[in-house]
Amino acid sequence: MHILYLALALFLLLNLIAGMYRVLRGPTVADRMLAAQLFGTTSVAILLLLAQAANQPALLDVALVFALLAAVTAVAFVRRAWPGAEANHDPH
Amino acid sequence: MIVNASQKTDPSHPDSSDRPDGHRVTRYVGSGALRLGAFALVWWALTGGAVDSWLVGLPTVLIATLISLALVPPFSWSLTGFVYFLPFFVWQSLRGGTDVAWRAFHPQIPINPGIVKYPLLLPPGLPRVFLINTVSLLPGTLSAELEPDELIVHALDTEQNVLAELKVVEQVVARLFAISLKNGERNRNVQTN
Amino acid sequence: MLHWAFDGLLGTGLLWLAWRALTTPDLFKAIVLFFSFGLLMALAWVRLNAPDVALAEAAIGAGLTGALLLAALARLDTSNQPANPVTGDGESDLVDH
Amino acid sequence: MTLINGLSAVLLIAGSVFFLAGTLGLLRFPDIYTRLHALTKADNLGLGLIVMGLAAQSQSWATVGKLLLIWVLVMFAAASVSQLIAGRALQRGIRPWKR
Repeated sequence: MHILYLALALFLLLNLIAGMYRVLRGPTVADRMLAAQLFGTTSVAILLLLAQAANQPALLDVALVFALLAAVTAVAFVRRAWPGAEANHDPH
Repeated sequence: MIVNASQKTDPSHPDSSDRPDGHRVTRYVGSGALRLGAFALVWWALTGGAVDSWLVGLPTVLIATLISLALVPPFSWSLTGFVYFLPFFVWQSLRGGTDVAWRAFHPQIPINPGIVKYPLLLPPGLPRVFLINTVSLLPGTLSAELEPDELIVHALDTEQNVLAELKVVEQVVARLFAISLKNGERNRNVQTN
Repeated sequence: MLHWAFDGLLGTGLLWLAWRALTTPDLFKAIVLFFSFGLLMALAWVRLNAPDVALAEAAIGAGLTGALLLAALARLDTSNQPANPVTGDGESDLVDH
Repeated sequence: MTLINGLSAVLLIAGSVFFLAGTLGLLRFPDIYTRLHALTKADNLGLGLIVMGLAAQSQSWATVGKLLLIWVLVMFAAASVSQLIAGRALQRGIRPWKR
Protein backbone atom coordinates (compact mmCIF):
# COMPACT_ATOMS: atom_id res chain seq x y z
CA MET A 1 0.00 0.00 0.00
CA HIS A 2 2.85 2.32 0.88
CA ILE A 3 4.19 2.15 -2.66
CA LEU A 4 0.74 2.80 -4.07
CA TYR A 5 0.32 5.98 -2.02
CA LEU A 6 3.67 7.31 -3.14
CA ALA A 7 3.12 6.33 -6.75
CA LEU A 8 -0.24 8.08 -6.80
CA ALA A 9 1.23 11.15 -5.10
CA LEU A 10 3.92 11.24 -7.79
CA PHE A 11 1.27 10.84 -10.47
CA LEU A 12 -0.72 13.74 -9.06
CA LEU A 13 2.42 15.87 -8.87
CA LEU A 14 3.01 15.15 -12.55
CA ASN A 15 -0.57 16.23 -13.23
CA LEU A 16 0.03 19.45 -11.38
CA ILE A 17 3.17 20.24 -13.31
CA ALA A 18 1.43 19.44 -16.59
CA GLY A 19 -1.29 21.89 -15.60
CA MET A 20 1.43 24.55 -15.35
CA TYR A 21 1.14 24.80 -19.13
CA ARG A 22 -2.21 26.55 -18.68
CA VAL A 23 -0.65 29.09 -16.32
CA LEU A 24 2.04 29.91 -18.84
CA ARG A 25 -0.17 29.96 -21.94
CA GLY A 26 -3.30 31.64 -20.62
CA PRO A 27 -4.93 32.94 -22.81
CA THR A 28 -7.06 34.95 -20.37
CA VAL A 29 -6.10 35.79 -16.79
CA ALA A 30 -9.01 33.67 -15.59
CA ASP A 31 -7.45 30.60 -17.22
CA ARG A 32 -4.29 31.16 -15.23
CA MET A 33 -6.30 31.57 -12.05
CA LEU A 34 -8.26 28.43 -12.85
CA ALA A 35 -5.06 26.46 -13.16
CA ALA A 36 -3.95 27.73 -9.76
CA GLN A 37 -7.28 26.54 -8.40
CA LEU A 38 -6.61 23.12 -9.87
CA PHE A 39 -3.23 23.10 -8.15
CA GLY A 40 -4.95 23.75 -4.85
CA THR A 41 -7.24 20.73 -5.21
CA THR A 42 -4.45 18.52 -6.49
CA SER A 43 -2.12 19.45 -3.65
CA VAL A 44 -4.87 18.67 -1.16
CA ALA A 45 -5.08 15.18 -2.66
CA ILE A 46 -1.27 14.83 -2.61
CA LEU A 47 -1.18 15.88 1.03
CA LEU A 48 -3.85 13.36 1.96
CA LEU A 49 -1.88 10.60 0.26
CA LEU A 50 1.38 11.69 1.91
CA ALA A 51 -0.36 11.86 5.29
CA GLN A 52 -1.40 8.26 4.87
CA ALA A 53 1.97 7.15 3.49
CA ALA A 54 4.00 8.79 6.27
CA ASN A 55 1.36 8.04 8.90
CA GLN A 56 1.34 11.69 9.91
CA PRO A 57 -2.19 12.84 10.67
CA ALA A 58 -0.89 16.41 11.18
CA LEU A 59 -0.68 16.69 7.40
CA LEU A 60 -4.47 16.60 7.26
CA ASP A 61 -4.47 20.01 8.94
CA VAL A 62 -2.17 21.33 6.23
CA ALA A 63 -4.61 19.97 3.66
CA LEU A 64 -7.44 21.75 5.45
CA VAL A 65 -5.56 25.06 5.27
CA PHE A 66 -4.90 24.48 1.56
CA ALA A 67 -8.59 23.90 0.96
CA LEU A 68 -9.53 27.10 2.76
CA LEU A 69 -6.92 29.37 1.25
CA ALA A 70 -7.38 28.34 -2.35
CA ALA A 71 -10.88 29.77 -2.04
CA VAL A 72 -9.59 32.98 -0.41
CA THR A 73 -7.17 33.60 -3.26
CA ALA A 74 -9.79 32.90 -5.91
CA VAL A 75 -12.27 35.29 -4.30
CA ALA A 76 -9.55 37.94 -3.97
CA PHE A 77 -8.88 37.45 -7.67
CA VAL A 78 -12.47 37.85 -8.78
CA ARG A 79 -13.26 40.77 -6.48
CA ARG A 80 -10.02 42.71 -6.84
CA ALA A 81 -7.92 41.83 -9.81
CA TRP A 82 -10.65 41.01 -12.30
CA PRO A 83 -13.41 43.59 -11.96
CA GLY A 84 -16.54 43.45 -14.07
CA ALA A 85 -17.13 45.49 -17.19
CA GLU A 86 -18.46 49.06 -17.01
CA ALA A 87 -21.86 49.67 -15.46
CA ASN A 88 -21.93 46.18 -14.05
CA HIS A 89 -21.96 45.36 -10.44
CA ASP A 90 -22.44 42.20 -8.48
CA PRO A 91 -25.90 40.78 -8.97
CA HIS A 92 -25.96 39.38 -5.44
CA MET B 1 -27.48 29.69 27.50
CA ILE B 2 -29.02 28.94 24.16
CA VAL B 3 -32.19 30.88 24.94
CA ASN B 4 -30.06 33.87 25.86
CA ALA B 5 -28.19 33.53 22.63
CA SER B 6 -31.30 33.47 20.51
CA GLN B 7 -32.65 36.55 22.24
CA LYS B 8 -29.39 38.36 21.74
CA THR B 9 -29.26 37.72 18.01
CA ASP B 10 -32.96 38.41 17.60
CA PRO B 11 -33.12 41.87 16.03
CA SER B 12 -36.73 42.65 16.97
CA HIS B 13 -37.89 43.39 20.47
CA PRO B 14 -40.37 41.06 22.13
CA ASP B 15 -42.98 43.80 22.36
CA SER B 16 -44.53 43.42 18.90
CA SER B 17 -46.99 40.53 18.91
CA ASP B 18 -46.86 37.55 21.16
CA ARG B 19 -47.40 34.48 19.04
CA PRO B 20 -45.05 35.06 16.09
CA ASP B 21 -42.33 36.12 18.47
CA GLY B 22 -42.68 33.01 20.59
CA HIS B 23 -42.60 31.03 17.39
CA ARG B 24 -39.43 32.77 16.34
CA VAL B 25 -37.74 32.10 19.67
CA THR B 26 -38.46 28.40 19.43
CA ARG B 27 -37.13 28.44 15.87
CA TYR B 28 -33.91 30.09 16.99
CA VAL B 29 -33.54 27.70 19.91
CA GLY B 30 -34.17 24.67 17.75
CA SER B 31 -31.82 25.55 14.94
CA GLY B 32 -29.29 26.92 17.44
CA ALA B 33 -29.18 23.57 19.20
CA LEU B 34 -28.82 21.79 15.88
CA ARG B 35 -25.95 24.01 14.76
CA LEU B 36 -24.32 23.73 18.16
CA GLY B 37 -24.29 19.97 17.68
CA ALA B 38 -22.94 20.27 14.14
CA PHE B 39 -20.13 22.63 15.16
CA ALA B 40 -19.27 20.41 18.12
CA LEU B 41 -18.98 17.51 15.68
CA VAL B 42 -16.67 19.56 13.45
CA TRP B 43 -14.52 20.51 16.44
CA TRP B 44 -14.35 16.90 17.51
CA ALA B 45 -13.19 15.88 14.03
CA LEU B 46 -10.65 18.72 13.88
CA THR B 47 -9.03 17.89 17.21
CA GLY B 48 -9.21 14.15 16.81
CA GLY B 49 -11.33 13.77 19.92
CA ALA B 50 -8.74 15.18 22.36
CA VAL B 51 -10.45 15.77 25.71
CA ASP B 52 -8.34 18.79 26.79
CA SER B 53 -9.19 20.65 23.59
CA TRP B 54 -12.76 21.26 24.75
CA LEU B 55 -11.48 23.96 27.09
CA VAL B 56 -10.98 26.05 23.97
CA GLY B 57 -13.50 24.16 21.90
CA LEU B 58 -16.59 24.83 23.97
CA PRO B 59 -16.40 28.65 23.75
CA THR B 60 -15.37 28.43 20.12
CA VAL B 61 -18.33 26.25 19.25
CA LEU B 62 -20.67 28.58 21.13
CA ILE B 63 -19.33 31.67 19.37
CA ALA B 64 -19.51 29.91 16.01
CA THR B 65 -23.15 29.06 16.66
CA LEU B 66 -23.96 32.66 17.59
CA ILE B 67 -22.20 34.02 14.51
CA SER B 68 -23.93 31.54 12.23
CA LEU B 69 -27.33 32.45 13.70
CA ALA B 70 -26.59 36.12 13.13
CA LEU B 71 -25.39 35.58 9.56
CA VAL B 72 -27.86 32.93 8.40
CA PRO B 73 -31.18 33.10 10.26
CA PRO B 74 -32.96 29.80 10.82
CA PHE B 75 -34.49 28.33 7.70
CA SER B 76 -36.90 25.49 7.23
CA TRP B 77 -35.65 22.22 5.91
CA SER B 78 -36.86 18.66 6.00
CA LEU B 79 -35.05 15.58 7.15
CA THR B 80 -36.62 13.35 4.52
CA GLY B 81 -35.63 15.92 1.92
CA PHE B 82 -32.06 15.74 3.18
CA VAL B 83 -32.05 11.93 3.19
CA TYR B 84 -33.38 12.08 -0.36
CA PHE B 85 -30.86 14.71 -1.41
CA LEU B 86 -27.66 12.95 -0.31
CA PRO B 87 -27.78 9.84 -2.54
CA PHE B 88 -29.15 11.96 -5.38
CA PHE B 89 -26.20 14.31 -5.07
CA VAL B 90 -23.61 11.54 -4.79
CA TRP B 91 -25.02 9.69 -7.79
CA GLN B 92 -25.29 12.84 -9.89
CA SER B 93 -21.77 14.00 -9.09
CA LEU B 94 -20.50 10.54 -9.99
CA ARG B 95 -22.35 10.86 -13.29
CA GLY B 96 -21.10 14.41 -13.78
CA GLY B 97 -17.50 13.43 -13.14
CA THR B 98 -17.54 10.45 -15.46
CA ASP B 99 -19.32 12.47 -18.13
CA VAL B 100 -16.76 15.25 -18.15
CA ALA B 101 -13.87 12.77 -17.82
CA TRP B 102 -15.12 10.83 -20.82
CA ARG B 103 -15.30 14.01 -22.87
CA ALA B 104 -11.81 15.03 -21.77
CA PHE B 105 -10.30 11.65 -22.63
CA HIS B 106 -12.08 11.32 -25.99
CA PRO B 107 -9.79 12.15 -28.92
CA GLN B 108 -12.39 14.38 -30.60
CA ILE B 109 -13.55 16.15 -27.41
CA PRO B 110 -17.28 15.59 -28.01
CA ILE B 111 -18.67 18.77 -26.52
CA ASN B 112 -21.29 21.14 -27.80
CA PRO B 113 -21.36 23.92 -25.25
CA GLY B 114 -23.78 26.78 -25.00
CA ILE B 115 -25.72 29.03 -22.67
CA VAL B 116 -29.07 27.88 -21.34
CA LYS B 117 -31.51 30.07 -19.46
CA TYR B 118 -33.53 28.36 -16.82
CA PRO B 119 -36.61 30.08 -15.33
CA LEU B 120 -36.36 29.72 -11.57
CA LEU B 121 -39.24 28.68 -9.36
CA LEU B 122 -37.31 28.61 -6.10
CA PRO B 123 -37.67 31.64 -3.84
CA PRO B 124 -34.64 33.92 -3.50
CA GLY B 125 -32.18 33.47 -0.68
CA LEU B 126 -30.53 30.39 0.66
CA PRO B 127 -32.40 27.82 -1.51
CA ARG B 128 -31.24 29.58 -4.66
CA VAL B 129 -27.65 29.80 -3.48
CA PHE B 130 -27.78 26.14 -2.67
CA LEU B 131 -29.25 25.35 -6.08
CA ILE B 132 -26.50 27.31 -7.83
CA ASN B 133 -23.77 25.42 -6.03
CA THR B 134 -25.45 22.09 -6.64
CA VAL B 135 -25.98 22.76 -10.34
CA SER B 136 -22.26 23.49 -10.79
CA LEU B 137 -21.38 20.04 -9.54
CA LEU B 138 -23.95 18.16 -11.60
CA PRO B 139 -23.50 16.61 -15.04
CA GLY B 140 -22.90 19.00 -17.89
CA THR B 141 -24.10 22.18 -16.20
CA LEU B 142 -22.32 25.13 -14.65
CA SER B 143 -24.28 27.99 -13.19
CA ALA B 144 -22.89 31.26 -14.40
CA GLU B 145 -25.18 34.03 -13.29
CA LEU B 146 -28.30 34.58 -11.28
CA GLU B 147 -30.80 36.98 -12.78
CA PRO B 148 -33.85 38.01 -10.76
CA ASP B 149 -36.03 35.35 -12.33
CA GLU B 150 -33.78 32.97 -14.14
CA LEU B 151 -30.54 31.13 -13.81
CA ILE B 152 -28.01 31.41 -16.61
CA VAL B 153 -26.36 28.04 -17.01
CA HIS B 154 -23.44 27.05 -19.18
CA ALA B 155 -24.12 23.58 -20.53
CA LEU B 156 -21.37 21.33 -21.80
CA ASP B 157 -23.66 19.58 -24.25
CA THR B 158 -26.70 21.53 -25.39
CA GLU B 159 -28.05 18.52 -27.25
CA GLN B 160 -28.91 16.86 -23.97
CA ASN B 161 -32.08 17.89 -22.26
CA VAL B 162 -30.53 20.26 -19.79
CA LEU B 163 -33.74 21.98 -18.78
CA ALA B 164 -35.43 18.74 -17.73
CA GLU B 165 -32.45 17.78 -15.58
CA LEU B 166 -32.40 21.21 -13.98
CA LYS B 167 -36.09 20.83 -13.19
CA VAL B 168 -35.37 17.61 -11.32
CA VAL B 169 -32.53 19.24 -9.40
CA GLU B 170 -34.72 22.16 -8.47
CA GLN B 171 -37.41 19.81 -7.19
CA VAL B 172 -34.89 17.96 -5.03
CA VAL B 173 -33.49 21.19 -3.59
CA ALA B 174 -37.02 22.45 -2.95
CA ARG B 175 -37.77 19.24 -1.09
CA LEU B 176 -34.61 19.72 0.97
CA PHE B 177 -35.77 23.17 2.03
CA ALA B 178 -39.35 22.00 2.56
CA ILE B 179 -40.73 24.27 -0.16
CA SER B 180 -43.51 23.15 -2.45
CA LEU B 181 -42.83 24.31 -5.96
CA LYS B 182 -46.33 23.64 -7.27
CA ASN B 183 -47.49 26.73 -5.49
CA GLY B 184 -44.77 28.86 -6.94
CA GLU B 185 -45.44 27.46 -10.37
CA ARG B 186 -49.09 28.42 -10.25
CA ASN B 187 -48.20 31.92 -9.07
CA ARG B 188 -45.75 32.20 -11.87
CA ASN B 189 -48.27 31.15 -14.47
CA VAL B 190 -50.75 33.67 -13.15
CA GLN B 191 -48.11 36.35 -13.43
CA THR B 192 -47.03 35.53 -16.93
CA ASN B 193 -50.51 34.94 -18.38
CA MET C 1 13.11 5.01 -5.49
CA LEU C 2 9.67 6.58 -5.56
CA HIS C 3 10.77 8.95 -2.86
CA TRP C 4 13.65 10.04 -5.02
CA ALA C 5 11.42 10.55 -8.04
CA PHE C 6 8.90 12.55 -6.04
CA ASP C 7 11.51 14.73 -4.36
CA GLY C 8 13.42 15.23 -7.57
CA LEU C 9 10.32 16.32 -9.44
CA LEU C 10 9.32 18.58 -6.57
CA GLY C 11 12.75 20.21 -6.38
CA THR C 12 13.04 20.70 -10.13
CA GLY C 13 9.54 22.09 -10.27
CA LEU C 14 10.31 24.52 -7.48
CA LEU C 15 13.46 25.81 -9.14
CA TRP C 16 11.71 26.13 -12.48
CA LEU C 17 8.75 27.94 -10.96
CA ALA C 18 11.01 30.30 -9.04
CA TRP C 19 12.87 31.11 -12.24
CA ARG C 20 9.71 31.67 -14.24
CA ALA C 21 8.12 33.76 -11.48
CA LEU C 22 11.18 36.01 -11.37
CA THR C 23 11.68 36.42 -15.09
CA THR C 24 8.18 36.63 -16.52
CA PRO C 25 7.26 40.16 -17.65
CA ASP C 26 3.51 39.68 -17.12
CA LEU C 27 2.79 40.64 -13.51
CA PHE C 28 -0.38 38.60 -13.21
CA LYS C 29 1.34 35.50 -14.54
CA ALA C 30 4.13 36.09 -12.04
CA ILE C 31 1.64 36.22 -9.19
CA VAL C 32 0.00 32.95 -10.20
CA LEU C 33 3.44 31.38 -10.55
CA PHE C 34 4.34 32.65 -7.10
CA PHE C 35 1.13 31.18 -5.75
CA SER C 36 1.92 27.79 -7.31
CA PHE C 37 5.45 28.08 -5.95
CA GLY C 38 4.00 28.50 -2.47
CA LEU C 39 1.89 25.39 -2.86
CA LEU C 40 4.85 23.31 -4.01
CA MET C 41 7.03 24.80 -1.29
CA ALA C 42 4.51 23.67 1.32
CA LEU C 43 4.65 20.19 -0.19
CA ALA C 44 8.44 20.32 0.06
CA TRP C 45 8.22 21.24 3.75
CA VAL C 46 5.94 18.27 4.22
CA ARG C 47 8.51 16.04 2.58
CA LEU C 48 11.13 17.51 4.91
CA ASN C 49 9.04 16.30 7.83
CA ALA C 50 8.05 19.78 8.96
CA PRO C 51 4.24 19.89 8.80
CA ASP C 52 4.12 22.99 11.02
CA VAL C 53 6.29 24.98 8.63
CA ALA C 54 4.20 23.60 5.78
CA LEU C 55 1.10 24.94 7.51
CA ALA C 56 2.63 28.39 7.81
CA GLU C 57 3.86 28.31 4.22
CA ALA C 58 0.43 27.29 2.92
CA ALA C 59 -1.37 29.93 4.95
CA ILE C 60 1.03 32.83 4.53
CA GLY C 61 3.11 32.01 1.47
CA ALA C 62 0.49 30.63 -0.85
CA GLY C 63 -2.78 31.96 0.51
CA LEU C 64 -2.47 35.38 2.08
CA THR C 65 0.48 36.71 0.12
CA GLY C 66 -1.19 35.60 -3.10
CA ALA C 67 -4.38 37.45 -2.20
CA LEU C 68 -2.44 40.55 -1.13
CA LEU C 69 -0.39 40.55 -4.31
CA LEU C 70 -3.57 40.32 -6.38
CA ALA C 71 -5.05 43.26 -4.49
CA ALA C 72 -1.83 45.20 -4.99
CA LEU C 73 -1.87 44.44 -8.70
CA ALA C 74 -5.45 45.72 -8.93
CA ARG C 75 -4.38 49.02 -7.35
CA LEU C 76 -1.45 49.31 -9.72
CA ASP C 77 -3.85 48.95 -12.65
CA THR C 78 -6.20 51.66 -11.42
CA SER C 79 -3.39 54.07 -10.68
CA ASN C 80 -2.21 53.64 -14.26
CA GLN C 81 -5.49 54.97 -15.59
CA PRO C 82 -5.68 58.74 -15.15
CA ALA C 83 -9.50 58.70 -15.39
CA ASN C 84 -9.87 56.69 -12.18
CA PRO C 85 -7.93 58.31 -9.40
CA VAL C 86 -7.31 56.04 -6.46
CA THR C 87 -9.76 57.08 -3.80
CA GLY C 88 -8.31 54.98 -1.06
CA ASP C 89 -11.25 52.61 -1.02
CA GLY C 90 -9.93 50.11 -3.49
CA GLU C 91 -12.80 47.71 -3.44
CA SER C 92 -15.73 49.89 -4.39
CA ASP C 93 -13.48 51.73 -6.76
CA LEU C 94 -12.63 48.57 -8.62
CA VAL C 95 -15.86 46.68 -8.58
CA ASP C 96 -18.25 49.42 -9.55
CA HIS C 97 -16.47 50.81 -12.54
CA MET D 1 -8.40 -6.57 5.79
CA THR D 2 -7.09 -7.40 2.35
CA LEU D 3 -10.58 -6.82 0.99
CA ILE D 4 -10.60 -3.33 2.48
CA ASN D 5 -7.08 -2.74 1.15
CA GLY D 6 -8.17 -3.78 -2.32
CA LEU D 7 -11.26 -1.61 -2.23
CA SER D 8 -9.27 1.35 -1.02
CA ALA D 9 -6.65 0.83 -3.72
CA VAL D 10 -9.35 0.75 -6.39
CA LEU D 11 -10.91 3.94 -5.04
CA LEU D 12 -7.54 5.71 -4.88
CA ILE D 13 -6.61 4.75 -8.43
CA ALA D 14 -10.03 5.75 -9.73
CA GLY D 15 -9.65 9.10 -7.99
CA SER D 16 -6.29 9.67 -9.62
CA VAL D 17 -7.78 8.88 -13.02
CA PHE D 18 -10.35 11.61 -12.47
CA PHE D 19 -7.57 14.01 -11.55
CA LEU D 20 -5.89 13.13 -14.83
CA ALA D 21 -9.19 13.81 -16.58
CA GLY D 22 -9.37 17.19 -14.87
CA THR D 23 -5.88 18.09 -16.01
CA LEU D 24 -6.60 16.88 -19.54
CA GLY D 25 -9.77 18.92 -19.58
CA LEU D 26 -7.89 21.98 -18.40
CA LEU D 27 -5.36 21.53 -21.19
CA ARG D 28 -7.64 20.40 -24.02
CA PHE D 29 -10.99 22.13 -23.58
CA PRO D 30 -11.41 25.18 -25.79
CA ASP D 31 -12.62 27.98 -23.49
CA ILE D 32 -12.82 29.07 -19.91
CA TYR D 33 -16.35 27.82 -19.30
CA THR D 34 -15.66 24.29 -20.48
CA ARG D 35 -12.43 24.27 -18.47
CA LEU D 36 -14.43 25.21 -15.40
CA HIS D 37 -16.60 22.16 -16.04
CA ALA D 38 -13.56 19.93 -16.01
CA LEU D 39 -12.13 21.60 -12.95
CA THR D 40 -15.21 21.46 -10.74
CA LYS D 41 -16.63 18.09 -11.62
CA ALA D 42 -13.69 15.84 -12.38
CA ASP D 43 -11.49 17.14 -9.59
CA ASN D 44 -14.15 17.06 -6.93
CA LEU D 45 -15.07 13.53 -7.83
CA GLY D 46 -11.39 12.57 -7.86
CA LEU D 47 -10.82 14.08 -4.45
CA GLY D 48 -14.00 12.44 -3.18
CA LEU D 49 -12.84 9.01 -4.33
CA ILE D 50 -9.41 9.52 -2.78
CA VAL D 51 -11.01 10.68 0.47
CA MET D 52 -13.18 7.57 0.51
CA GLY D 53 -10.24 5.33 -0.26
CA LEU D 54 -8.29 6.79 2.63
CA ALA D 55 -11.28 6.83 4.96
CA ALA D 56 -11.72 3.09 4.40
CA GLN D 57 -8.15 2.64 5.71
CA SER D 58 -8.24 5.04 8.60
CA GLN D 59 -8.18 3.89 12.20
CA SER D 60 -10.30 6.51 13.93
CA TRP D 61 -13.66 8.09 13.23
CA ALA D 62 -12.21 11.54 13.90
CA THR D 63 -9.87 11.10 10.92
CA VAL D 64 -12.80 10.06 8.76
CA GLY D 65 -14.62 13.18 9.91
CA LYS D 66 -11.67 15.38 9.07
CA LEU D 67 -11.29 13.81 5.64
CA LEU D 68 -14.97 14.38 4.92
CA LEU D 69 -14.67 17.95 6.17
CA ILE D 70 -11.80 18.60 3.78
CA TRP D 71 -13.80 17.18 0.90
CA VAL D 72 -16.91 19.20 1.68
CA LEU D 73 -14.83 22.37 2.02
CA VAL D 74 -13.05 21.83 -1.28
CA MET D 75 -16.32 21.02 -3.02
CA PHE D 76 -18.05 24.09 -1.66
CA ALA D 77 -15.09 26.30 -2.51
CA ALA D 78 -14.89 24.90 -6.05
CA ALA D 79 -18.61 25.35 -6.64
CA SER D 80 -18.69 28.95 -5.45
CA VAL D 81 -15.44 29.90 -7.12
CA SER D 82 -16.48 28.42 -10.46
CA GLN D 83 -19.76 30.29 -10.27
CA LEU D 84 -17.93 33.53 -9.44
CA ILE D 85 -15.47 33.12 -12.30
CA ALA D 86 -18.11 32.07 -14.83
CA GLY D 87 -20.39 34.94 -13.82
CA ARG D 88 -17.62 37.49 -14.07
CA ALA D 89 -16.50 36.08 -17.40
CA LEU D 90 -20.02 36.50 -18.76
CA GLN D 91 -20.18 40.03 -17.37
CA ARG D 92 -16.94 40.88 -19.09
CA GLY D 93 -18.36 39.60 -22.33
CA ILE D 94 -16.18 36.55 -22.87
CA ARG D 95 -18.11 34.58 -25.48
CA PRO D 96 -18.61 30.86 -24.89
CA TRP D 97 -16.90 28.72 -27.48
CA LYS D 98 -19.27 27.18 -30.05
CA ARG D 99 -18.70 24.14 -32.17
